[in-house]
This record gives sequence, C-alpha cells and structure tokens, in this order.
Amino acid sequence: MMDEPQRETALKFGSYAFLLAVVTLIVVPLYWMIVAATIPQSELFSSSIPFLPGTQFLTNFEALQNRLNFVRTIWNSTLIAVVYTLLSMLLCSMAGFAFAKYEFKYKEPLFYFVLATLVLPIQALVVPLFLLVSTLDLLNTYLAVILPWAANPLGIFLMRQNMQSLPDALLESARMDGATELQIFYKIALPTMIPSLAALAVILFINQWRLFLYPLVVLQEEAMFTIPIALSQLVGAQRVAFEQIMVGTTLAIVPIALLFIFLQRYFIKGILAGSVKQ
Amino acid sequence: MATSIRSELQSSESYQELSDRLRFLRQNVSSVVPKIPGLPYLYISPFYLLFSVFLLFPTLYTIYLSVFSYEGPAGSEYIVSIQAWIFELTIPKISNLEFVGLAHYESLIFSDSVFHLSLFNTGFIFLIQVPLMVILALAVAIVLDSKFIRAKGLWRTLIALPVATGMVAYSTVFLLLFEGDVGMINQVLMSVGLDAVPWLTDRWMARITLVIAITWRWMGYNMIILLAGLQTIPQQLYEAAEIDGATMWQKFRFVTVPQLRPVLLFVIVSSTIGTFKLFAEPFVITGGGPANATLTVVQYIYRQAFVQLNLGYASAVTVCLVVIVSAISIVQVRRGGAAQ
Amino acid sequence: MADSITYWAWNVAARAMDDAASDLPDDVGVPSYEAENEGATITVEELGDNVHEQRFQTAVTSGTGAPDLTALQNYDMLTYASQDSLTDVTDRIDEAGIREDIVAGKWRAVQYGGQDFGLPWDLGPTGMYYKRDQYADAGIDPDAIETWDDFIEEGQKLPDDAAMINLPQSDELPQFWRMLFRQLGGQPITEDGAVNIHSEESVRVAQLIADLQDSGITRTVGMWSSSWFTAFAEGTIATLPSAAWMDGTLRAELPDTAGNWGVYKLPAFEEGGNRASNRGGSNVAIPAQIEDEGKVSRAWDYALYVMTTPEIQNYMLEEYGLFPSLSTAYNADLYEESQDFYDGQAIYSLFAEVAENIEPYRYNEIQTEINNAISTELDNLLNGDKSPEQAMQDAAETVADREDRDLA
Amino acid sequence: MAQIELTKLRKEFSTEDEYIVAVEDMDLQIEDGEFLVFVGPSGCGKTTTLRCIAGLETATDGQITFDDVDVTDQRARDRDVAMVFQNYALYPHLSVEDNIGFPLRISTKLSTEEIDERVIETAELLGIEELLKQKPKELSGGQQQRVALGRAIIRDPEVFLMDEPLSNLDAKLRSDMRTELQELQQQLDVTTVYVTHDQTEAMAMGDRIAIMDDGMLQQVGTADDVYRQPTNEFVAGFIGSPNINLFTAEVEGETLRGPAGFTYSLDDPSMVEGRERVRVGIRPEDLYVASDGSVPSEINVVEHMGNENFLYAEMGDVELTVRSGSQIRPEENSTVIFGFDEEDLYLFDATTKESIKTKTGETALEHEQFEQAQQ
Repeated sequence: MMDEPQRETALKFGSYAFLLAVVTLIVVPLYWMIVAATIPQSELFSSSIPFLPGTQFLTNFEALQNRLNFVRTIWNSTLIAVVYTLLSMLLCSMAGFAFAKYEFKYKEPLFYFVLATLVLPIQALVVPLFLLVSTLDLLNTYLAVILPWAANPLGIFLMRQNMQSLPDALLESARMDGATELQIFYKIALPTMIPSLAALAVILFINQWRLFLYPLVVLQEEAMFTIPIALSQLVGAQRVAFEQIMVGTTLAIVPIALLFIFLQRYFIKGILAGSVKQ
Repeated sequence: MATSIRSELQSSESYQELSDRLRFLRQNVSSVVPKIPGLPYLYISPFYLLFSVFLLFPTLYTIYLSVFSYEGPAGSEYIVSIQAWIFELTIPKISNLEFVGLAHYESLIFSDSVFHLSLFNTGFIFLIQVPLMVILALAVAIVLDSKFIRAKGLWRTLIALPVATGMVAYSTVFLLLFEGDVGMINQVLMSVGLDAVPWLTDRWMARITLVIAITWRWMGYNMIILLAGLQTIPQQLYEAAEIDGATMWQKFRFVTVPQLRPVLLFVIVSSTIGTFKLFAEPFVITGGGPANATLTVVQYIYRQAFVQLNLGYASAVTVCLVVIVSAISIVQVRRGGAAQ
Repeated sequence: MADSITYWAWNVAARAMDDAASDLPDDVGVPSYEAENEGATITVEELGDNVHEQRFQTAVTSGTGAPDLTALQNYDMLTYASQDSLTDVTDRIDEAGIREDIVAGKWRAVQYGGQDFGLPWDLGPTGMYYKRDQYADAGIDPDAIETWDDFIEEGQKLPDDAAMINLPQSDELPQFWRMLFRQLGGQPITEDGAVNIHSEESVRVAQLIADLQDSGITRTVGMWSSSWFTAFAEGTIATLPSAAWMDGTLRAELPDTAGNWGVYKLPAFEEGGNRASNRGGSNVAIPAQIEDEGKVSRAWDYALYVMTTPEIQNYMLEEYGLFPSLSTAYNADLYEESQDFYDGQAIYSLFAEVAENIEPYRYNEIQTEINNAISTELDNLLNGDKSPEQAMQDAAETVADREDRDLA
Repeated sequence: MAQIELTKLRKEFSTEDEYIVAVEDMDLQIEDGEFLVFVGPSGCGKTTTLRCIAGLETATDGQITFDDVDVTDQRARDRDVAMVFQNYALYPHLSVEDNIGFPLRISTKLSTEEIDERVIETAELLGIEELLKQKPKELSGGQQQRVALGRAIIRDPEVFLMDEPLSNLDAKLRSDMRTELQELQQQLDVTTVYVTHDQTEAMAMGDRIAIMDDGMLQQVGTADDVYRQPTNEFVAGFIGSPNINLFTAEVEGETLRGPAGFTYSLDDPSMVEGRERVRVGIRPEDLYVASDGSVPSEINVVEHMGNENFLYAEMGDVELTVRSGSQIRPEENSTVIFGFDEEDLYLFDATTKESIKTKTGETALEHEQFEQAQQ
C-alpha cells in the first residue's frame, strides 16, 4: 500500500481534481450567461456564440434600465430580502432554541405541523394569501412580501437541528451565574450558534430573493417589482428581450455574491471548542 | 483597525458610565419581569403568531376549497367579517362554490391518470436527484473543509452562485445547452463522433435533463449548509480519532457523519420537500416535457388553478401532495432523528 | 361615464392600445382617444406573458383587484366566459351595430351560450413565411407549392443541414394541429358539446404530421427559444408556418433578415382545397367584478373607438403586426402596399384574402384539456407507438372521460 | 455564609414508561462554613441533591432553606449560589477575563472598574492572571478548571456547590487541586457542598461526609465516625480502602461458625442472642497472622505496595483482603491462619444489615490514616 506522504499527496491531488471538475461544470453556464449579457441580440442568435465577453454590457444595461428602472428593482429586491432575513432569523432562532432546549406541552405536534406546511407549494397559497393581504390592505407594500414567510418552517427546522449541539451545561452555568432566560438566549446561545445563523441567513435570503409567483400578484406597481418579476416582464408573447434578461440576471447575481463574501467570516471553525470537556 | 477604535472608545469615561447605566437599566427591567411560567411559549409565540395568520389560514382555506368546485367569482358577499377595535378583517366569499364532497379526491385517487403520471414523474426525479445532490454536496463540503484547500471563500461562492440565477435566464441557458441537435452538448457529442442525445424530446432523457438542471442549481446551496454543520464539529474528536489510527474513511464514518447527522437530516428533508414542490425548472425548460413526461404535481396544480381555473380541484391536488410529502418527511425525521 | 380606467395586456397588445389611447402619430388621420374625449385618462399596464396570466387569474378568482379592461387571447376567452367572470356586452354590440363590420368567423371567439363577452380585436390569418434565398438556392418555387404533398416534395431539394419546416416539441404541437384542423373546417366539439377531435379531419392532420416527420424535411427546436431565432437568422429552417402577427416579431427580432422573407398561403390538403386558417388572435373584455357602471361604459367606449376605427386598426397592423378582424379596414390602400421587409410583396392583401376564407371554429372552455390530450397522443404517434386513427381516438376518449362529456 | 437545611427533600423523575425516585425524604443540616461531601456509587442521587440545592432542579417535595429562608421554589439566580460543573462549562466565545467577570456583569450593580478589579484579584488568587486575554480552547484542563473556580469565587456567594470538579484531571494534578481547594475553602470560609464518587477524596476533604445509596441518605458524620461507627453494612463496605471483608456466620450459643472452618467465640455473646446468623465484618488492616487465629485461609496473591503488603486470600468461597507490614510475605497457595481482636470486629444484622457491634479499638495503620485526613 502507499506509505503516508504518498497517500497525502494523492489525496490532495484527487480533491483538487474533483473540486476543479465540479467548479467548471457549475461555472460554464454562469460564464455563458455573462458573455450573453455583453453581446448584442443579433450576435446572440448565431450558432457560434463568442467565447470572450463582448463590449455591449453597458448598452444592454441602458436598454434594460429605460425599459424598466432596473436599479430600483435591485434596490427593492435587496431591501426586502435583508429586512426579511433579519426578521425571520430572529423568529426562527428563538423558536428553534425553544424546541431544542426546552420541554413543553404539545411540543411534538406543534413542530410537525409547521413542518407539514413546509410542503405547501406557493402556487396553492397564492389565491388565499392574495385575499388575506388585500383585506389587510397591505397590497403593493414591502410588508406584503416580507410577512408571509417570516415564520419560515425551514428556518425553525434548521435552528432546532443546530441548537441541539449546544451543551446544556453552558445554559445551566449561565443560569447559576444569574442570567435570565432571555439573557441566556442572546448572550450565550446566539453567539455560539454563529455558523448556523450564517447558514440560516443564506437560506432565508435566497428563498426571498427568488420568490416569483407570490410577489408578482401582490406587488402591482412597476416601481415595487423585485428582480424575478422585472425579468419575467421581458418575456412577451411575441417579444423575448434575451440580452436584457441576461444583463438583469448577471446583475442579480452580484448581491448574492456579496452576501456569500460577507458571511464568509462567520463560518468559524469549531466555535464550540473549549466549552465542554469531552 | 476597527478593534483599536473600539478599545479607545471603551476606555473613555463617558462610554463607561453609559454602558453601566444601560446594564443596570436592563437588570431592573429583567428583575421586574415576573417569572414566566410558560417561558418556552414566549420564545415560540412570535413565530406562531405570524405563522397562524399567514400560513395556517391559507392552509385551512385550501382544505376548505378542496371540497368545493369553483363556479366563478362571487359578488360582494363575505365569508367572515370581523370588526375588532381598529382592526377590521373581512374575507370576501371567494366565489360561488358548489359542494362536491370528496368527488375531487375520488377522481384524483382513482381516475385522474394525468395526476398519477405527475406523481410518478415527481417521485422518479426525487429518487435520483436528492441522493445524487446530497452526496455531491457533502463531498464538496468535505473537500472545502479540509485544511490543504486554499482560496476556500472563492470556491464556496462560485459553487453556490447558481441558486441566485433567475428562472428565465437559467432556462434560456439550459435550453441552449440541451436543445435538440442545435444544443451545445449535442454539438460536442457529435463532433466527437457520438450521436446526439434527444435531451428534451425523449421522455426519459427529459427527466434526466431536469435532474441535471436541479442538481446544478441547488447543490451549492446545500453544500453551504453542510459546510456550516461541519464547522461545529469539535476538533478534539478528529484528534482523538487520529490518535486511534483511524483512516480518512473511518474518520468520515465514525466522526463526521454521526456529528453531522442533524444538519444532514435537515438537508435531506428540505431537498426532498423542495423536489416535491418542483415547479420552475419543468415549467420553463421542458414545459411539462414530451407528453407530460416531466409534468410535476405542482405544475399540474398550476395548470388546474391558473389555466383551467378549477380552483377546487387544484386545492384537492394540493392536499394530496401535502399528505404524501409530510408523511415522507416525518418518516425521515423520525428515522434520522431517532438514530441520534 | 367615469374619467379614468385601467387596462392590462402583454407587451404588443399593451403598446398598441397605449398609442391608440394617447399618442397616435398624426399621419394616422384620426385623433387618439384621450384627444377625442376630454378628461379621459387610460392607464395602460404592460405585463409579461405569464405575468398577465397569473395576475389576471388571481384577481378574477379572488374577486378583487382586476382592471377595468383587459386583453385576452382567443384560447382564454371561453374559459373565463364559461365561469361568468366577464361582462356580457351583447346589447352594447347590437346597439353599436358593428356585427357585420367584423369577419364572421371571429365572433365565435367571444361568444359563450349565445352571448357576447368581449370585443374581437386581432385575427391570425395564416401564411407560410419562407426565406427567399434558401428557396432560390435550392430551386424551390413557392408558387408551385399547392398542396402539402408538393410541400414535402419541394422540401427534399433543400441541402441536408437545412430543414424545410420546424416540427415543434410535443407541448407546442397542439397549436400546429389546431391550425391544420381549422384549415379542414374541423370542429373540436359538436353543436351539443360532444367531443369531436377524433373526426376524419383530425386523423388527416395527424397523418400529415407523421408524413412530415417521416419525410426527413423537419427539425425540432423549441419555439421562441434563442436557438429557434438562430435557426431563422442563419437559415437552418427555411419555412415558418404562422399568422399575420408573426410579421411584427420578425421585424423586431430579426432585423438583419429584412428583404429575405416571403409569404405564401397554407398548402391545401388536396388539389383546390382550402388554403386558409387562423392561428392566435386576441380580444378585449371587461371583467364581471367591475360593477361601477361609469367605469364599464368608459372602458366600452374606449374599446369600441379603438376596435372599430379602420385607421387605428391599420396603424396597429403596420406598427405591431396585429391583423384586424375589422373587415371594413381591408379596403385601405395599405393592403396593396409592397412591404420591403418582404422584398416588395404586399403581404397584407394576401392575409386579407385569407381572413375572408377562415372557417368558423367552435371555441370552447375545454381547450386546455384538448391541448394536453393532443400533445400526448401526437407524441405517441411520432414515436411510432400509435397510428393516426388510434392516437386521435384515444385523445378524444381522454378528453371525454376527464370532462365527462360524451363522444361524438 | 449560610446554614443549609434539607427537610424531607424528595425528587422524582417520570419519563413515559418508568418512574424513578432520585432522592427520597432526605433530612440534612449543613453548618455555616462547613465543607460537606456527598459521596456514593453512581446513580445514588448525590448530583440530583446538589442540583436541587442549586435550583437547577425543582424539588418534587420537601423544603430547602438557606439561614431559615425557604429557597425551595426560588430560581437558581435568586439563591446567591455558585457552582463548578464537572466539565467546567466555560463560555467558548468569551475570554477568560469575560468568563470570570460574567456573573458580576450579569446580575450585580458593580461598575465596570470594580468588576475588572475583582476579576484580577480572583485571577491572582488562583494564579491564572496571565491567562486573562486567552479563550477557553487555548487552556489546559487544569487551567480551565481554575477559570471555572474563579467564576464561582468572584461572586463571593453564600454557598459553593461543586459537582466532581476534579474527575477530569490526571492523578497528580488532582491531589494538588484537592489540597488547594481545601485551603481556599478555609480561607473564604464559605459553606461548600462537594459531590464525588471517590471515597478517599471524600474522607480527605470533607469536614463531614454524607453517604448516599439508591436515593437515600445512609449516614452523615465525620470521616472517623463513618469509618469506625458505620450505621449499616453498606457504609462499612463503601468507606475504607481496600474494602472491608464481609461474610455470613451461623450463631451457636456464643460461637460464630463461618465458611471453611471459621470459628470464633465471643467474649460478650449478649449481642448475638436470639439471632440464628449474623453478618461479620473485619477490616483488612485489623487482621494479623496468628497460629491460634480463627480465620483459616489460602493465599492467592501478594501485592507489595512498598511500605505495606496486600494479601489476597480465600476462606472457602469468601475472598479476604489483609493489609500487613511489608515484612510479611507468605508463599502463594500456602494456607495461613489470621487472627483479630474482638474490639475490631463489626457485626451486622443478617436481614436488616443494621450494625450491631462496631469497631472500638484502634490500630497503628488506622491511626495513620486518621492523621492524614486531618492535615
């Protein structure tokens, strides 16, 4: 069998090869999208798509900008997604903490009921939700899109799973030190759950970011549109503005990339190390 | 630089008094607050308040609708009208409904072959796509978690980006890649001498195309969640295993997997549910595919509700879907959770 | 009459009505509606294709939030009318006395249970758009193509890397089937509502589709995808069976191919057979939930003005390719004008001629079920699993069973 | 400081299928400033009792008072009690300084300077003042232990509670910490309740020892009381190492007839009157080689411990342990007869296991063990 150093390099080489393969398969379509955003539509309709990005990005963007104020759209999407993520993170981490660390009546049924609604497809909820939102006269407001999924079943499920790895001894020692239950939550539980909170932020932000059918129905003015709705405007019955779609999509990736870069440093290794002697 | 500013700020007199006064204030408040008997309920009440208004009501409404057949919009009658102080809630009678009892369910279970086909399609895609994606996501997460990989942030962002692409653009890309003999993949295959694969026209290949599209889009997203899970595994466990002479594979089986079980369970259940709620990819790439071969259940719900306006029937399909998928996810949670 | 109303439509149908409402060019010769009616304001909301479908449906089914006036495709009209979500405008049409001004076959698109639920707008007279250079290089003479057999025979002349016609994917085949079915005068349902898509006409259409595929002159590319446009830009598909409205799309999306197009009528199924059919077309309607009489009459007045003024209809044809169903507009000299996009051919007169011969078609509210069944069975046919008779028979039985109607 | 009193303390845990009584009707008084040690086999309810005093568990029944103030239903934070956990439970995201200062910052009105002062003072007391800026994961086991201690001391609480704080340390560090803890306790003069499963630790540290078994308090007393006057066979068996030799003997008038020829006639037979049989207990250090002894045995193993030997022998089916001077080295498998003085004899009722006669005499070995307990 190979001795230790040989196995080490073979492993390292294998991992890099695997990683490169995965990254190329992922990036090729993305790269093509960016290229498509930088060439005029006529060039787009040729079987030999250029390999290097062209120079049309700005002209395509101008066409998109005066077709539907896309800067405003990006602002709408970002604002809604950020406010939604923060609100939902609070709700989900509090509820997840309770489900992980406390015993209370009806705990099992309450949790499984929430899980069940996770299964409900948005397509089925649109009409009743539209009715509810219009009777609360929240139509055409950011709240109409932020509130419905703030109590996110996926979020509570993730937080419950992660909070279970929090040692009970930590909470008890805090109780002994005189911390109230709320202080225990935000002074001990939250700070030690940072990596899972970062993961939760990714889930919530992206779920809100790509929401299409529901916001489409409740946001009625173009000034309020989020990115998915704005881009779907470009798919007409007899007109498909391909290059504008590509420009819009490429720009839509930027906030998500920023989100990932911002959250990098919260994926701290072994944050729980040193808390409890194994 | 930021930390030095903070320490100067902290040492200045005024900051000290201010933070102390704040602290005492907080203590006064928390000592006044009576001992809360049902404390856990305090934690979950904000969640369940919003949940019951915005998710419970539509769920009950869907169940309510599923036993009616929708005959068209009603005039101005109301189902419920509540006047409570400033809060006034009136839910207009959605439509004149004709009670049909369990007729919808009966036809769904016994006679609706298109529904059965959509269930088969969704199940088929689920059985291939979820395991493939979870294994791939776990493999990538572990590679990215290992010490000797550099520029982890870059790889992580790149791999997770597909989830940010809009439905319209990414379908255009996939159509370009997989379209008949014009598509890029077939061009490459043909140039190498292989014959073109009917990606979108053959029923089975259309389903495979969807599996590829979904995996391309969601693998990175799940990888991020698994990576977060890997971070919380205490390093001493690996060191202990190292000392016992565990091989890479044994460390994976006896340290990583057991420790990662809760998060792994989360990824499996959420991708199962995500795949059963599949709508965007088939709707945009294959349009339900050749002869309904890639028609998913939610696409069938959309077709019934939005194209054929059978709201009652669509609600019945929804209820069936919810029952089937929550049964699967509860089994997964029980089996996954129990083995802890 | 109310002062302001809202109108929803997809891009082409929105911009056309917007021009008619507020900024008609002077050379059209008639004032725009707002100029004509002091104080009236028409708010036009332009929505993406799916966006319109999803938002309008939700507004209708939930009973609130619908616009005062909306455009609706032919295939949607009856679905909404059958669930009385649209206002009955029969008396208003009689009062306006415009029944004869509109092509006879088109009225069926807005009628349900003997009542009118909308105002007909554009028509889809069919035509075979073809690339002149490809035909010339292969020595194909469009005038020699009288029947579908001629079409297949001529199609063989094309080089191997070019296809004579695009055979759409199975979920787009129903539109192609319906165009040919209407050409033969087929009716999807009988007078009393029995399913009739297994009729002799339907079988002949299925046979043709099978022959087209077997002849090897076809290629399959998803319609409206970028590779579909590429095929016509680069000439890998020579002929595009479509209707008058495709003119607007070609001019907007493929400007570089100007002057290289021509149009000829649909090949007939047998010598001297009918070469006219309809594909697509839309109408305007007032949602039933609009109860304010002022709004309804303002919406009607605006719709009537735009739909029955020949100059406006012809402007919309020239500008957006929306071929009017208002037959009183056909005698304008626009129709004889040669169009340089089509190398001087006066395509509008061809379409006007076709419009007069369109067979009436019994629109119905089960169109979606028909489309699904036809799509599945044609796929079985093209896979060689079923014969044309068997495929159409099974399609009819499926629709009859799911909509529990009897079989003709 | 506080005087703790438990009256009729009872704690039950009911899971779906079974129903466990962890602590059963305990009455105990812990003096002000006393260092009381709870000891007993695992699962005997010692930790549960500690957690009830701490307030982490609410007593099912009975009462707990600190200086006659009823704290039974008070929350942990209201009882002015500090606790050191077995696995230290340090806050991983806080530095040592913040860990130690945490209790003051959370629940006292002290200003930040005062808190910083107290933190440095406590750190110096425990010799960890140069670790203040480090995170728990950078510390060794012993250092983490000291930080946990510091977090308890800084509050200057009424009561100190310690749940097997030394069990994770290596042997050498453990004995150093043991003496350090005792000095610290005397210096701070705070009532301390200490839980351990190691009876030598209990004997060495506790002013008094409370021995528990199966949820019930067996005996409370000084190391010497429990060693010399155990109330029952369990206490005798648990205290003292190596363990006491125990076997059953039939009573015939004044002689006790045990297994494999064990015969002994009592000077004062009144104790065993009316009993057919009794349980006999002799400590290993009370047996000595005596040709006229009444304990015939066959030697199995001889362990040389340096200053003394442990002889493992068999008397019939009863295993005996004898602690003798290093010079006594019998051959393995040879038969030896041991003798003992009646004052060192323990007798227990065969059925109730209550003690009838306890040890009154004193041997050199036993004396030396008592001395060590006192330093």
